[in-house]
Amino acid sequence: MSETVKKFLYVNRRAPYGTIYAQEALEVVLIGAAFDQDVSMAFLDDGVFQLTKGQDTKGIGLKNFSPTFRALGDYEVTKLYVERESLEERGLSLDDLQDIQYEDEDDDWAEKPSIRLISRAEMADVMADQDVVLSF
Amino acid sequence: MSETVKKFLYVNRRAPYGTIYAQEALEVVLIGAAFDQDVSMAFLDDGVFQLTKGQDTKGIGLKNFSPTFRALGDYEVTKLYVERESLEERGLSLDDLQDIQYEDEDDDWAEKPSIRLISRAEMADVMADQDVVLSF
Amino acid sequence: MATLHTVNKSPFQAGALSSCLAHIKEGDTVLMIEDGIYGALTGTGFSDKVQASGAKICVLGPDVSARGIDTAHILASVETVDYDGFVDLAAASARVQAWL
Amino acid sequence: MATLHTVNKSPFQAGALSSCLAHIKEGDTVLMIEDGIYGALTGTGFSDKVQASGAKICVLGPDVSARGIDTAHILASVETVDYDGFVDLAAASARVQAWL
Amino acid sequence: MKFGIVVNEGPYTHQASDTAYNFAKSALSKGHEIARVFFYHDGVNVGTRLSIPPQDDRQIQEQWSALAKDHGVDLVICIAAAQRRGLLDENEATRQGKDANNIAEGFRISGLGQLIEMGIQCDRTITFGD
Amino acid sequence: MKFGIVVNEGPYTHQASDTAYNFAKSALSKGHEIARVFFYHDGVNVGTRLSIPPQDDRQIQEQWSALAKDHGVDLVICIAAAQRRGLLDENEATRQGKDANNIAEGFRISGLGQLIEMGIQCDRTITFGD
Repeated sequence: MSETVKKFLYVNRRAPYGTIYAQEALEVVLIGAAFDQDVSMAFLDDGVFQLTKGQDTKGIGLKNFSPTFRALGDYEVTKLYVERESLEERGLSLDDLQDIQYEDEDDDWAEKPSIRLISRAEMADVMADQDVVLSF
Repeated sequence: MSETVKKFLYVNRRAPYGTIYAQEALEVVLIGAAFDQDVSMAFLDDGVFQLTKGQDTKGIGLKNFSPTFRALGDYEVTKLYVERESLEERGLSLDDLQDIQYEDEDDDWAEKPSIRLISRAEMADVMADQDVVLSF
Repeated sequence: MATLHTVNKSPFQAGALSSCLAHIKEGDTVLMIEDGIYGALTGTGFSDKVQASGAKICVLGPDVSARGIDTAHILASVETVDYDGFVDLAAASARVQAWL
Repeated sequence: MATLHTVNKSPFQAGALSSCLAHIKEGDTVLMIEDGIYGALTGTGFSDKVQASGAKICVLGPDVSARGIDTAHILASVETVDYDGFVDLAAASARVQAWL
Repeated sequence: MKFGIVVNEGPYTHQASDTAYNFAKSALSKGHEIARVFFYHDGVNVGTRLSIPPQDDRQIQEQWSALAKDHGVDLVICIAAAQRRGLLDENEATRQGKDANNIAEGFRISGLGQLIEMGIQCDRTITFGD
Repeated sequence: MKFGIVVNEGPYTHQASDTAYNFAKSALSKGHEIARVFFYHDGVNVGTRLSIPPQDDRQIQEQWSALAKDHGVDLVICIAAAQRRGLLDENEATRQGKDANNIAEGFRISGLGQLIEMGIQCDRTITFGD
């Protein structure tokens, strides 16, 4: 649709389910994937809660959208930056998050983790390296 | 409409204008005044910002509803509890708030201040003394 | 009779839990619902405050499960209730105050 | 080129300002708008942090006036801009990041 | 026991109306009465019949309408809040010269007095908001 | 310079749409272009023609409709977000079997691709939300 390739960052700072922002952010990412841009997602502050494994929403009646994160690789969304300090402040570690993988086409389709645990300072670097920052 | 007299507390914890809660809370208080209940308002946390004097909304295009606070006395809403710690944490003092008065019918219509500056512990007492607590 | 306080916001994102805990009276109950359940996590800057609150602290179980928070991460002193338990708590208190 | 960061929430109510200040780079600008302008107050628990941020800090004047905050209560190091100034800041930055 | 419920946030955007609904269902199943649900602020948007949620998601407005039908729960939308946000019944639409209305079955539009009255008449008033 | 604007919150409830409008007006008066305004989340509710705000308050929907008319600003409402929240145009209403629609003049309903396209084509994308 356009020859320009821009760096898009989707910033997720909110918990899932209490509000719809996390879910509707994911809908943007899926649609955006068709545009062949350079896409990254940032998870910091309460946004890290979006990635927990074992989400079961039957009791509250809302739709569980967390499996969608595992499908992102198929849409070539492979850079999910998670801020270490945000996780730690919430008493969580990488073990509490879903195992999200993608197949690396440049490396014989090897399965690689999409989640990249980075420091707060590195997150600032990622943010400063973008063309378009969409916040949810 | 009813012979029951209940103690109603309207709890204001949010700043004005950024969201509509403060303004729509005031609309409830004005309507509620017709029901002859025992009404109090609590201002704590960012709610204390609602009462600042000199609000001028021309630049943002929203309606300035702050003069309504001065009319509350005419509706016999005369107990505006303001939490001292909330004011202090925000670098404000009573001098920064509007001068809101009511005429005391039990004291020869003497003008008295509606704002009652109380401590956090006293605010907890006020809250625990209510029948209905409406939060905005 | 005591008050049931509901808190529906993450303590990391909003001041509701802190303000609630600063205004509770002896015998009160605090029920964490929706994104408020993160206030019941172990190992956070709020854990000690919640445990030392003196109030009975509850979380709404369906909101904990929805968010994939393992019970191992929930403070042992916190009681888990379902919607029926929420109703019982509301009925057993003199008033319900929502910390929005 | 640098980033324009907008913060529209009160620092007393939300973590947006703190998180923003923890992620800015040299040369960036932080513009406080809407309820975010309370971050520019003197004499609060955030005042020192804002002054020591290293970034250029601005407030949207119309939002300050609307909220009846006397300029005496605004940190001296903070620059006041109007909507035209907001547009200029956005145009002069490589990107705009909203801390919602 | 007689409960009154306040819903302050819009459907899907915030979990408030879902939690309120689950609370109401539980209260009814335990033999309590839900005397009224008052929709205020963005809560008024719960009462639109024009929403088309994804089929695999819960149908919030229909859930409430069914509650009104099955249990006679009085669903009241605040008129002042509704006018600002564009939620109208046929009467209001006609009176205000609007060419359409969007209120759903089981909801009615009325004044803020209904909120105060609910607080007076109910044993417990409980608020679900943001 | 070419600006794209995202509005994420509903009218009156949150100041976001007001700030976005004031920003857009300033940008236009300074000779910039507002290529598109994309309404997402509750922002879709800005585009209802059924709202009846108090007469002494600003008329948010009319302000935006006038901006579209006077400056050719493209006002796009996200279809997925709009369906959840009950904001429909005539086409959608017919297609979905709804008996009314509520979109205001100057707004159009389209897909999320319009948001990405805006980000690609504009020099700056700026978000107003909660």
